[in-house]
Amino acid sequence: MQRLGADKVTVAFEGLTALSEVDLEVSPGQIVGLIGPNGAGKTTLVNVLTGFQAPTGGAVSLGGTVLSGLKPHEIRRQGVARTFQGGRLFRDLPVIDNLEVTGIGLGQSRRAAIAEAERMLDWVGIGALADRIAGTLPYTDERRVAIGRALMGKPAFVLLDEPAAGMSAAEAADLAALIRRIAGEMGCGVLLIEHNVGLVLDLCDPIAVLDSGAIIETGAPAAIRASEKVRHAYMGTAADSDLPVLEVME
Amino acid sequence: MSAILQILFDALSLGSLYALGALGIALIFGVMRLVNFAHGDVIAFSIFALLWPSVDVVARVGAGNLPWFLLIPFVLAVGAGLSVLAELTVFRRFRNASPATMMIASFALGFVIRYFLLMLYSSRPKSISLLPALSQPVEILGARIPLLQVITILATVAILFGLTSFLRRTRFGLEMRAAAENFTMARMLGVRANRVIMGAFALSGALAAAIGLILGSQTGTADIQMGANVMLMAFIATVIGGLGSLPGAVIAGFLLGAASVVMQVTLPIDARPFRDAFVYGAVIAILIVRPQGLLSGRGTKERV
Amino acid sequence: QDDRVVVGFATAESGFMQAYDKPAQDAAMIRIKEINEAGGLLGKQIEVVNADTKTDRAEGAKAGLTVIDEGADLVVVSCDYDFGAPAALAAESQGLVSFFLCAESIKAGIQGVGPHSFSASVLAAVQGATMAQWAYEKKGARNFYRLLDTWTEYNKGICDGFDWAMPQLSEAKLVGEDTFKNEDASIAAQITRIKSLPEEPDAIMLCTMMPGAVSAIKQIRAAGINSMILNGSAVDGSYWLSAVPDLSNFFVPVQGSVYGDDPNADVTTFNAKYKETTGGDPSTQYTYPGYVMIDVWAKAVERAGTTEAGAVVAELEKMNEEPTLFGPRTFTPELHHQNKARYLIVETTGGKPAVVDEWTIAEPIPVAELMK
Amino acid sequence: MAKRTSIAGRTIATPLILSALLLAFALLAVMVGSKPFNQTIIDIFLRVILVVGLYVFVGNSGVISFGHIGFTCLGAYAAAWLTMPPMMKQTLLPGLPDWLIALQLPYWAGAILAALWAALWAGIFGKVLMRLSGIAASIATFAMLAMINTIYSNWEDVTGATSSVVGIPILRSIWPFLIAAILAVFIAWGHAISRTGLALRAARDEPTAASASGIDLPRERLIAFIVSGAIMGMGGALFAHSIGVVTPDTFYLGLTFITLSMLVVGGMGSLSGAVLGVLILSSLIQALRWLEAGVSIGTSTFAIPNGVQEIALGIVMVAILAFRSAGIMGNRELGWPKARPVAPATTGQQQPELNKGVSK
Amino acid sequence: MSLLALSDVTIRYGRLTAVRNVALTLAEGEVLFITGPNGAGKSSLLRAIAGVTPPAGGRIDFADHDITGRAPEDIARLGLSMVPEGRDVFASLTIEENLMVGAGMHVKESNWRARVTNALEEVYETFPILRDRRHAQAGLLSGGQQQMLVIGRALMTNPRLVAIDEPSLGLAPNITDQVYERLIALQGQRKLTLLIVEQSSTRAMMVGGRMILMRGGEVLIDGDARAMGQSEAMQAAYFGYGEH
Ligand SMILES: Nc1ncnc2c1ncn2[C@@H]1O[C@H](COP(=O)(O)OP(=O)(O)OP(=O)(O)O)[C@@H](O)[C@H]1O
Ligand SMILES: Nc1ncnc2c1ncn2[C@@H]1O[C@H](COP(=O)(O)OP(=O)(O)OP(=O)(O)O)[C@@H](O)[C@H]1O
Ligand SMILES: CC(C)C[C@H](N)C(=O)O
Ligand SMILES: [Mg+2]
Ligand SMILES: [Mg+2]
Repeated sequence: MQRLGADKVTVAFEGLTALSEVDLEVSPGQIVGLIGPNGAGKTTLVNVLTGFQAPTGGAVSLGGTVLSGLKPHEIRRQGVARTFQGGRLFRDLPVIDNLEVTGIGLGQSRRAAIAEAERMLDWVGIGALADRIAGTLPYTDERRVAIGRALMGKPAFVLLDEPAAGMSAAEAADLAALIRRIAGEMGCGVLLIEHNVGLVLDLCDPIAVLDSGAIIETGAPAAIRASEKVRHAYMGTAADSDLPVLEVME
Repeated sequence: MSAILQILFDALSLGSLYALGALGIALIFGVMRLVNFAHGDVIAFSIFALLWPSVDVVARVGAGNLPWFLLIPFVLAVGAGLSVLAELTVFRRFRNASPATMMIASFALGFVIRYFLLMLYSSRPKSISLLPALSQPVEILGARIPLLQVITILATVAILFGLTSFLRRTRFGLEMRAAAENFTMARMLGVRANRVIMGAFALSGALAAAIGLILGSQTGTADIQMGANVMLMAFIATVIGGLGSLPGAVIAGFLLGAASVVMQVTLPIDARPFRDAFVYGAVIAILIVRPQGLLSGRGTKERV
Repeated sequence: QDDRVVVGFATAESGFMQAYDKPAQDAAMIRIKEINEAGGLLGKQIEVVNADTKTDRAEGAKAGLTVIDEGADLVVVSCDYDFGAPAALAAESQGLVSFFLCAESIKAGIQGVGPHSFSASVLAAVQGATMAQWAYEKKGARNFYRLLDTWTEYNKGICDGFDWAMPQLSEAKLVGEDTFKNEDASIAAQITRIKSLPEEPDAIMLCTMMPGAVSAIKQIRAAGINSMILNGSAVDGSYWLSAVPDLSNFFVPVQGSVYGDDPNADVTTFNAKYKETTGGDPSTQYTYPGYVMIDVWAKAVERAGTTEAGAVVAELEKMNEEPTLFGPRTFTPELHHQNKARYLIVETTGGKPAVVDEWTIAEPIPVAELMK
Repeated sequence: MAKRTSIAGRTIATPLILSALLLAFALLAVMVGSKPFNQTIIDIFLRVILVVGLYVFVGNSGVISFGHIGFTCLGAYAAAWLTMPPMMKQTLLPGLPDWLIALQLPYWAGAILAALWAALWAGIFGKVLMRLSGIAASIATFAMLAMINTIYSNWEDVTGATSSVVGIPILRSIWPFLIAAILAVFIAWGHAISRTGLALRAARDEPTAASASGIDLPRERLIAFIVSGAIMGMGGALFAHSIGVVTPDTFYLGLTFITLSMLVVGGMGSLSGAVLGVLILSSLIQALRWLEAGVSIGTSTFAIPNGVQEIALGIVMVAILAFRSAGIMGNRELGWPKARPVAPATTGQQQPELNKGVSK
Repeated sequence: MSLLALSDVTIRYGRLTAVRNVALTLAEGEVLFITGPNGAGKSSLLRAIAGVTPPAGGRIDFADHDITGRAPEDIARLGLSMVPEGRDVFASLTIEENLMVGAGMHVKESNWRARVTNALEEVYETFPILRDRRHAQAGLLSGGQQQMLVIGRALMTNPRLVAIDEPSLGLAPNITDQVYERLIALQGQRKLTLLIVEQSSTRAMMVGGRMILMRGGEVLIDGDARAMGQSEAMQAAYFGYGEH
């Protein structure tokens, strides 16, 4: 079975080591969580996995093939997709075209890409928005477009960088359901970065915790919730608050 | 030895012209992401302001007869004034426009200034005697260098340091850079951004006028086109120097000047007319190797 | 059509060429007025139509077509070959005679535009050759330096003439050469090359034109180089001399003098007339070819008895040393331009230009040489 | 959701309307029947070709190119080399290879080869330049233009240097120019709706996301560069045939800026904008000229100060951009009138008056 | 006397009305949460208050001045500090320079320098990571670090009212805690008035204070945050959203 893996990945910027010898693996159908304080290196890791950042040490591989050194578009064509922390939609284009572009990037004809884009929009639940200009969408819908765009061509892996940021609890719950379907129905391996701890604890297994560029803990949700280290480095009140982190989630 | 020194001075003095131009352009580019194609026309305008409007062949000197200690501030003020006027009447409306739109607007504005000058002065270049004392050669280490060259080089270096520390260390400089990055956000933090930008335009206009003075005294000509060439080289220097980096712009300006002089000196006579092709080839090569510029200004690399 | 005689000016009324076209056209208008006052051409008054080229080539073609549409028998085009050619070609394709106001490239004629095209001025090469020969013979210049501004064909023409003349001057030596561009803000590097010569050359052949010429001259003098500077006619005029205070040892060939000291008194009379009509003195010698042009064309029309192009061209081509106010003119079926001409030499001393001599190159420059 | 019609079917209205507009201009010229007016319309068609060529690259990629007029220069000289009488070439351009001197093609064959020649060089330059983006790319394209200009201005034997090359057959008929302009419009349309066109437009504002979508940006840009280079080359060839002379200076900064201005004023991201920009600005220029000439009739010619019309043109351009910073058309295209809801734009101004007859 | 008063404020983008006749007052020292689903008009309302998007109708008073249609910098100088949605750091400036921009406008005051040093110190204490990287370029920071920076920067202006659009966006839970602790502390010490937009009502219920719920450009509910958390109206308002 093909796995997406980071092997001793190190990234050093001038005067700062963003990642040091990080190992991480995602298998198809699995939802792996990645949490950690701000600046821990989560986004940097996603950048390394998708070719936007060259590691100063270590390697990234997909099954047997080494991905490091490939350009982002080449890695995407190998079946590793991602979303961005800031959305990064093609703001001037209609929603449908946002998805179609990825189809084209993967070598489909326009006709085929449109057909898939339509199906995909329905699948992520925003079929009705196909003709809206992406830049005018509300936040939540933007996130769905971004996810739909990443899912074009059925990638083997998709890396989601804070997809629930700015969402209300109800919206986050809908998103959680969608992510489950990505792993379940599509058989996609998901790497989920989120600060909505409830969402991560609910969805992911295993969960890796990154702090100052190093993995400090990996394990099942219960173990993470219980970990003193994680609580100290990251959780704050979220861990012991009485309030449900996801109000409306069962 | 003195020949090499002479070449060095040639390179430096041509480079200073480009560098001064690059500073003026970089300043406005930094503030508004505006490639100001009217800069060259501000250069020309500042010099024509020394002449009375007349379409006669012979220039009718007006303010050009002032003593140097009045003449220089006058020209600088004209440049600054015109530039501020351009900001108020035109560029202010383009704060949120795309760079392409602003560029074409500045081009259209330059067009208006140019034809306005043409209307007042006709298309024939006017001859003027500006600061004639500067045409005397001086001896430096055995090389005879026109005084003007020496002054140009010194002035450029002084302006560079003055301007950089002004932008680095003063509140005005900080506010200018902040407004450059995100106009609305700067205003929300209480920065009087319009004033700040106007200040940048005034500085840039004064720099243009300084170039006009140098060109005018060097060539003895007021020509509608006089700023165009310097402006192009300056624009290139701004980019290969690293957008947003004033020292980068100046270094690149000097480099371009040096490249041009050195090629002029070393190329065989048959290849000399092709000099600029080599210079531009070098520009492309630099851009390919360092697309972010020689001294990549801070903020030019965007993280994902 | 034959009830009118129409001269169409497809010239620049704005832009950079206007500085040359306007005076020459004014001079042409003076000749037209003279002819009309004397009863006209073939008994008809000459009518004039204008179209502005705006110093733009595409507009030039349009301007040419415009005056042709309005019935021009003679199409007068911009002074410069490059800017006049589109309108001249329009005339050529309609089989009409065209005259460049003052172009000095051989291509402004049969060799470029075609068999119906003429220029009223003298080839640039003649200017270069004249200056070389005169400086050698009259000033004893032996060491020459050649400084070419590669901007225009005209500039190259001057240096070509200089190159043609040099081998015939037995003791003359080319001690160095260089090029620059008219728009170069600084020619310091070129000047450094001159200064690094073991000794200052006797004369610098400066093949350039406005506006870069002023800058080059000023920089040469500012660097302390005092050699004779030889030029083409393009730098004639005193309007720019204030830029180089006290300029001396500076020589320009001209077809007629604007300084009031032309040996031919009629030229001074013309200057007065010009001032009367336009309100100003002629500023450069490029005023004069406009007058010559109408003069020779009108003569050819009278002799042919018609404005029909073929006949007029035939008459023009018969002209051999045809006297005009500004020196004799010769046209042949091979050349519609002057490859030999009498030039006045103007020397500027202490900022004051004055005619000091007159020179005609010994033999015409061969057409083959000009086409190299 | 309603079944989508094919993309071509949905968007074909744009080139058809634009062609009809161009045809109307041509018919107007025929009806007026004056030579200079005919020439004016020819000029407009030439600019349409050039601006549309520019649009193919600039509009779709968002990279401002100062270099495209270089391809026009290449095309114009290629046309000269291919269509001048061998006699003229022998004397004016003796440095050309003998086979080329001997060759004399009809203008249309010359134009096709000129387009290919320009495309070839676009490919060569593009291979290097398309790695750049943003303003660095713009400067590099300018450097390319300046190189071409310097070489063509000095390569005496092959280009005649700065001197005008004459002897190029002159076309005074309007139809070849009309056909070429329509051809350019259709090529640009075809490119815009192609996979490459869409990929480029997506990458215009979000290159990062585009590469995360599998788009090979340098490659897509290169394709656009070559296609637009070909159109510019064809435009150059016809330019040469329209006035019968070529000089390097014709194809330098002046033309670069006027074409860029027309594109931006029309609306940089829109093919309709490219065409309308030319038609509107050219008509304006012409109208100003007539106004000027009209005033000068009767009175003496030098009574009117030169340059008034240029000043007016500059002011109008600034004004148009001040009120419509994305240009007259913005990112929209002309289309059949239909009631398709246009979503509110997040940035830029509302353009309600254009919504009728305009579709995205 | 209220610090901020909105009456009948309407905001339009072209033909779209984003905020409709909203009236609202805020007393000095009060904490007000604005929640509501996507597209409710929360951000638009904040932008109107800050002077970035002038309202199409209505009137806004702040600190005894009518600020309707006034320039953002003038409003800021009256003591309103706004942290807009999305992270508007000055990417090419260093962290410290970013903070200093906010401090610039009180430069004429006598004890300015001391106050600025003090304010910097306070920001660094709240967000130590910013101190560590004070000379780093702000654009290179991680998403959450940038969020810390803009919040810190807003406090540098020594404001009377801080309006923050989604402060917790992208922040780790423990950092979100710190942000709120700091804000509440300031509110206690300096009578700082807080206007906070949060998508989720969780925080409001934890922190307490007043809360309004917007939907479709109108204020639906206005009341005590903790009480509202339980209310049915609240739930309904959110669920109503599902239909788009
Ligand atoms: N290009 C870069 N140059 C210098 N430092 C960088 C660069 N990219 C990231 N960093 C630094 O690396 C660290 C890790 O950043 P990263 O964006 O990966 O954090 P993160 O875990 O995603 O945080 P957040 O949750 O806040 O998004 C941060 O301290 C950041 O400032
Ligand atoms: N610049 C704009 N141009 C056009 N429409 C806009 C603009 N900004 C916001 N809108 C629209 O106005 C409405 C209100 O938007 P606003 O951003 O104020 O909502 P919000 O409550 O802050 O939502 P969110 O939770 O997504 O931040 C939305 O329908 C939005 O699409
Ligand atoms: C402008 C003049 C100097 C032009 C010159 N007579 C020529 O032939 O081009
Ligand atoms: Mg991150
Ligand atoms: Mg919002």
